[in-house]
Amino acid sequence: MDLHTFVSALQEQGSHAAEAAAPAFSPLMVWMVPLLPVFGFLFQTFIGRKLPKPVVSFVSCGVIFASCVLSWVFFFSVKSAGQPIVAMLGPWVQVPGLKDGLLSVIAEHKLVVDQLTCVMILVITNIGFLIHVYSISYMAEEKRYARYFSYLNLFTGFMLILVMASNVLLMFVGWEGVGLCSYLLIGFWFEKKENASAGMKAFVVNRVGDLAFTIGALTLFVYLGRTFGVWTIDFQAMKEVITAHKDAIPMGLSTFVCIMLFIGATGKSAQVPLYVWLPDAMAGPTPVSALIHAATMVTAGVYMIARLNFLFVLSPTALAVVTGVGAFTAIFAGSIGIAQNDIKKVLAYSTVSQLGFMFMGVGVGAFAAGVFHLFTHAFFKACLFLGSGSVIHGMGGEQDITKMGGLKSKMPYTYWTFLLASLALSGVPPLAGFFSKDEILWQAWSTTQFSTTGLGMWYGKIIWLIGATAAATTAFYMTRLVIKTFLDRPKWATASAFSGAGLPGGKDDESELPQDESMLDLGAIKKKPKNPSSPSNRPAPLPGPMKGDEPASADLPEDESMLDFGKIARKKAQPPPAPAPVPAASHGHDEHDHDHGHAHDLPQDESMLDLGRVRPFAAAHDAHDSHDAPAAHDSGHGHSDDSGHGHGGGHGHGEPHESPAFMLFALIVLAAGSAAVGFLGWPPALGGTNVFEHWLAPVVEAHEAKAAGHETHAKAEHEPASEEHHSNPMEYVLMLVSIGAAAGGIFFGWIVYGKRMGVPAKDFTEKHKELYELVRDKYRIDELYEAAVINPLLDLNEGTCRFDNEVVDGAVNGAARVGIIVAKGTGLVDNEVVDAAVNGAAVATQMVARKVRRAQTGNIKQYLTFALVGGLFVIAAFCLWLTRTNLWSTFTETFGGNR
Amino acid sequence: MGAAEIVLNVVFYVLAASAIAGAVAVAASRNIVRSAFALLAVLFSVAGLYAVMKADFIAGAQVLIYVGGILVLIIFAVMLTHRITDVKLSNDSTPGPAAFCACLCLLFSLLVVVRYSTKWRRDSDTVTARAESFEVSFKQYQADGATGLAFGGGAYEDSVVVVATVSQGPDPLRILDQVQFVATSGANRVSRNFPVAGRDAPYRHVFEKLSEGEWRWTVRLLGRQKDGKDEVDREWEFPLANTGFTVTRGVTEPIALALAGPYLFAFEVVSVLLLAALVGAAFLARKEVKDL
Amino acid sequence: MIFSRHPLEQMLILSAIVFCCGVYTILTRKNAVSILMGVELVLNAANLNFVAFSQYTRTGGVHGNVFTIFVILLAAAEAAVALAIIIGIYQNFGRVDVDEADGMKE
Amino acid sequence: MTPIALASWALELTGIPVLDAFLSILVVCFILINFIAVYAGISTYAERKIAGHMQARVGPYRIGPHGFLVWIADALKLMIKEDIIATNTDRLLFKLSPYVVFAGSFACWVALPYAPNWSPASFNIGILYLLAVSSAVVIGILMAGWSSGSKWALFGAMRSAAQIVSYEVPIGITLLGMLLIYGTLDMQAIAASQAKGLPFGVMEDHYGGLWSWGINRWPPFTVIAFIIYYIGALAETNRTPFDIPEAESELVAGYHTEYSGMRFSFFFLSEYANMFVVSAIATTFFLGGWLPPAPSASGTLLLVVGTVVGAGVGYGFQRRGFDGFVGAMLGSGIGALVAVFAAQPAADGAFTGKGPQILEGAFWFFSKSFTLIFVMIWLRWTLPRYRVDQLMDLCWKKLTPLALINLVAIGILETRHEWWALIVNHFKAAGP
Repeated sequence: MDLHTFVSALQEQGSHAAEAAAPAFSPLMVWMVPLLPVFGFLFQTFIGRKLPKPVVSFVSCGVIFASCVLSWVFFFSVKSAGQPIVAMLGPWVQVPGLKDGLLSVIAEHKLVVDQLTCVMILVITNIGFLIHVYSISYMAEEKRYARYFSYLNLFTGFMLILVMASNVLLMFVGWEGVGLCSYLLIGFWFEKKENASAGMKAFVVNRVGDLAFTIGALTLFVYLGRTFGVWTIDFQAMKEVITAHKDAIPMGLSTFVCIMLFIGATGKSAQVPLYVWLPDAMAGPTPVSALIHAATMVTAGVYMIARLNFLFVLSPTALAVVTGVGAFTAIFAGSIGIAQNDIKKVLAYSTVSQLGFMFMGVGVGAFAAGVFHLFTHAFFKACLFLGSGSVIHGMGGEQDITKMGGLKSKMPYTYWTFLLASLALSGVPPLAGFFSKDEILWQAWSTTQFSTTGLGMWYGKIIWLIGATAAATTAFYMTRLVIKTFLDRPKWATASAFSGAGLPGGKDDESELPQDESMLDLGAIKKKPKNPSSPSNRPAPLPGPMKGDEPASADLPEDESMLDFGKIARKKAQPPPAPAPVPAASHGHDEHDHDHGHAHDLPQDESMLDLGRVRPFAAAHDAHDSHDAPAAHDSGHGHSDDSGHGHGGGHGHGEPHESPAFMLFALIVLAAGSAAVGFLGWPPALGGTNVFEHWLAPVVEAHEAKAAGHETHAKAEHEPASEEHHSNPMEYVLMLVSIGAAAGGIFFGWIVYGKRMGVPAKDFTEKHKELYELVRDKYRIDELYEAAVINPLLDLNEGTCRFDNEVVDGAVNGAARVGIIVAKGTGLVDNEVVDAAVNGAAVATQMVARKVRRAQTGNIKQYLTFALVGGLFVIAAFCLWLTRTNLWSTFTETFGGNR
Repeated sequence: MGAAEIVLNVVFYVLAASAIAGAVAVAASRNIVRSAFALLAVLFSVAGLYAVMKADFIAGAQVLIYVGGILVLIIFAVMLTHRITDVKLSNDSTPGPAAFCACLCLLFSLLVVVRYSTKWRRDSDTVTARAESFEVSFKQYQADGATGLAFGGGAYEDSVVVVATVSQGPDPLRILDQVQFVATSGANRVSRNFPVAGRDAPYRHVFEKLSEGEWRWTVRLLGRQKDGKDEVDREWEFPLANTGFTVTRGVTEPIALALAGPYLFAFEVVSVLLLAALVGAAFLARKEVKDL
Repeated sequence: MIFSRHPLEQMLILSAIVFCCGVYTILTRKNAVSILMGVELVLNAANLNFVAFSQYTRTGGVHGNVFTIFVILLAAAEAAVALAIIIGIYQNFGRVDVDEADGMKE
Repeated sequence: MTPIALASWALELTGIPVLDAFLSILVVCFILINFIAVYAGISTYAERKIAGHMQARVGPYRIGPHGFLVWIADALKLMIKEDIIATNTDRLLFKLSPYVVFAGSFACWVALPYAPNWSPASFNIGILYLLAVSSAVVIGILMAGWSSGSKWALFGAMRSAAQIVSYEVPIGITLLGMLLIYGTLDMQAIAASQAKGLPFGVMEDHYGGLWSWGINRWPPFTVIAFIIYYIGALAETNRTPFDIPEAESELVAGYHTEYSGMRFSFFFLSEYANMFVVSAIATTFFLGGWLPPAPSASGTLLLVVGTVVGAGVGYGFQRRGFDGFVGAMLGSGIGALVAVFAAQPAADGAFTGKGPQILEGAFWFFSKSFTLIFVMIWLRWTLPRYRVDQLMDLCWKKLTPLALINLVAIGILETRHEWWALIVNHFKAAGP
């Protein structure tokens, strides 16, 4: 098949795909949604760095806003048409000859925007836009401003590609892309070793998950190709094949593939076996945690399972595994969340547990409920993270809730939005959390999914029980968090604790300094001579007051390019001021001087403390978790590795203050969203029509419903045709129980921390010392992994290395010795027999040569003449032979005969 | 002969003259630099001859490699091997009469061989086709009308001469009115009608300006057939098997296909040889070659 | 018009003449570079023959032309090596006279 | 309908077909030579004016408005000047060499694609003919250098010959790379094939305007090819950084020291003629020959608007460190980007080069070539001169290897379908 037919078959196939779907939009318009953030990224990385901050922020937010507008447009078009939008650019991987000689297009540059994708892209772009706006002011002081926004844009771009991809390969591109961006953003302040290692940890753990994902996807691809002859990884095509041959696919294979894909999802969405990276991911800036580790990336696993629902439906055992892991994660993470003192760690564990809920929802077959919880969770968890960011911003980098308290009066807006979001999270009825969580619990209870498997009917009931307790624990630790941060008596006044220059990359704050630090702390030192030239001190366009001493960046190198290290070296030449006796004063000043948190820049005493924290054998394996440092050391101050930086406020001023307008705007919108969005999923039991479930029906419902329900759905917009569980009494009971769980959790939390000022908590920790230690140190999972996985690997390679030296080398040397002996033997034979024959031949040739040599006259002209004459004779002979003419007869004919 | 042929002939003779003049100058000129630049004239005229023979790629290659490469090398060699001072460079030779006579007789023998051994003017072989009572004998010639064009062979220029005779056996029923020769190559089709001539009178026609490609011949006899009283117009068409010819323009594509096809191995070997020559020449011509 | 023979024949005659000039140069010249020029003439004559036969008798296919291409390539290689040797001789013998460079004599 | 055919159809001078054929060829060549002469004159004037303005002086101002007629004055001066032939020269070769040099560069002019399928003589071995004929210039230079008898002229000739011959290698290889993409030697076909297709071979049947030009076909590699070709072209015409032969300090005036008057003007003429030929080949291969920068009229409008807006914005933000030129570049870039997608021509709207579009095609071809010539002139007054060894080192150690890598890269990219087939067949399962 030559090139031309090959290309024409390709084009004609491409055109078929385009006509099938309603060509409402030109493919490039749809591709603009994911590509605009990527262009934003390119702009930032290449041009943005040299531009002033307002331009950078305008471009990056503008790009996301454009994507947001486009996604709203697509949402309305999909809503009205009911048909998914297909944007096909052209074939991507085409393989000739796979299918009986014909050209089979494995993967295409194709984006599909159906109902599920609409939900996701709306979440990503809207919440993304709000977080971009939020981080404008949050990162205002950041030196590498453009780099941050470029990574954020790139992340949004990849996330959009992930959700809009029409085939597994393109989704995997997005999958890996978001993993990359999360690595980049977690390790954003890479000067501190912990952040860099946290980033690496996140990436490695994700890769483990992705390995499983790839294995699953590839086995599915090869199996479908081999047995049904359909070589494709396009979701729609796979769905048709699988639903068509539902019973032909053996249970073993579908279970294996689903479990592999689920492991991939656990890696990405931080479920029990592979969740360890999410708490450490808090090392990144807070808006990043909000966007990536709360709203979008971590939900990729849930989206994938929702997208591949036709596959998961095949194997109830796999769904059972998914539900089990989800439930266990929910309760497990929830329990850890209770004992955490760092505000972001609490939220991180709460995210893990809520993801557990989503997996539970998806596991029991209620894909719509799982996605709905994802949808609502994105709103209030993002609001919580941004709230915590604004708290940290206000408190000048302080993240330890035991050091906060009484911020209600200081930061009213943040308080009210934080409270609203935490109530939504804990599942208080009118707010969003209640509807989504309750729906999942009800589906778990009433599911008939596992009746066929060995587990029987009660499995669903157990899952519901675990879910309810998890909901209660969620309510409890959220209340604990709210009380300790906002309502408790202000602890920050006494400790004059929080550090000043919370510049990103700033040094470890005073938090691990001994308690009796004098008032003359770093924060007190105010004005540092402004360096007129440095661009970063140009009046920040944002209203946020640029109070406090200009961050050490003033005398930092102008361009924020990677060249900083070089300049640092020169800078070190400048002798640090003489170590003043009183550590506070000069220590304070000098501390400002150093930049990029190089420990060795610090005065002696500070670095001393670092060593203490670094574990003796920390270097080799990947990022150990700093807070699993020996318990004695971090005595109760819950040191977190990004304390001391992580907020852009940079004000060393004593009083925590309300955050600037941009942050509040994002907080308020998200809080309002988390309140209002719940009504989308108003359950039929309470008389509403579950709009969200209907909306996802075409994508998610099992195929037969889809075929039948699709038309009816399009026609009868709201008439509840297929309501099977209309007002089943048990549903009301469960609803009451879940409200009770939420209320109980809040009440219990209020009793322990509000009314009795955390006293019962203290004596509980005294009484069960080691239990508290265990929970606070996250059941020492990291040490478990280290002991169970990393160290054995190290020992293994030592073992193989030793084996190699002794055994293998031994064998080789032995063989060599045998070879030498054999060689000696053959050498003897060779000398006597062979040489004799050769010498004889040489003598013979010499005699002949002596005779012939005389012909060699050395005169080139003679040689040429001889050659020419010889040549002529040869040609003549050849001609005669060729024509076999009789010489004599031609001679007579030419000269005698007629001319 | 059209204007184009005449121009081509004039150009051929001019180039031939310059080639021979150059060759003689190279052989006989006293000043070696003069003979070098005479070689320039020879090379250019040979390139021109290739162009006349419609071998355009070879003409280009010839100029590019010979003039651009080899001649520049020769001139450099000439300049490097003669002390710059004397412009008039001796180019002494051993002008013995023996060499001259040898070459003359060589030339003579070559001319004899050319004149007698090759019969270029082979007549075209004929193809006869029979159908019902008709018999067509068919011949095709090159543009000059004398040299036979082998069936399936290539035409020199883009025009071909056809000579055919149509004879009819004793058959009262069919009367022949017209004879038509049709040449088809893919989409384009060229045809020529002849009124019926005498029994063995030849039909002769020159087809001009044929486009590139493979051409096939078919003969169509138009006539009337009598069945019963009335006469019905009939048409007999029979394609002449394994006849036809090819018209090609330029020689680049055939060479490329040959180089990439049967001659691929040779092509690679030549590239290796060129590399060896390059390295060898550089090594030999380096400055301190004292110990050679 | 003058010979009015088949164009192929005209080409053959022309190449024969150039061939003989080349041979004559080779035989009579003492200067190595002139010999090289003679060789170039001979090669060109041969090429002319190849192309003439290939173009005018189309039944043979394109072997003649391809062979010419190879001859041109090899002529380039040969010229390079020959001139390198000549320069070598010049540096050793001071002159490029062929008769004197008979060091290889027995 | 090449001009020669046109001319022979129109001219029935002598009635004898043979003479008519020759005469028509003669007429076309006569027109072309005059065009070259005028062009060369004007370009000398342009060079002196540009050089002047670049060095903040005015350049020739006296003859004609703004000194526009100075080149006629120069030509007349050269004609009237006494024609000295030194005694020690080899008279025949001395007289012959300017004509050989001029013949070399004039022959190239015949094959350039001035307008859509309109060039004085279109060959189907276009670029091979151009490379071949331009090597005749080397012989002419050697002849001139040798025959003028003086040591300086000889050294100048040998140096410039060595330079031209060695720079033909990188040029040859880069053009070979581009030929892999176009697949044809015919210059007209090459220019025409740059109308469709986007970079990286995406969407071949999309009118891409300037995005489907040669230079954008495989962005990293074709751009490098263009740069290498341009540097090689500078060396080929002995200009600017590589004008050692005319290096006044060392070799007086290189191979044409002994020449004066009309003969010298021939060398001067052929230098400028060569400049145009070389930049014309560059435009045909890399900048889309006679193709307009935007697929259709509205596209060109978008491009222009983009440039103006870009320039305006750049100028507007002057204070913030933006700069008009950068703005214009960005604007035109975005304009071109949008033009490609937004301004797809109707089925018959694309630029086919029939009827009046021939003039438009010629306009685009000449404007691109003159821009490249402007850059050559611009370079002349900015870059210092290369030493001979640096020159050779640049050619053999830097340009040629880079060009080879480029060639291999383009080769692999162009055969990407085969690579895909190779890889996947490896995994090909038995399958039903």
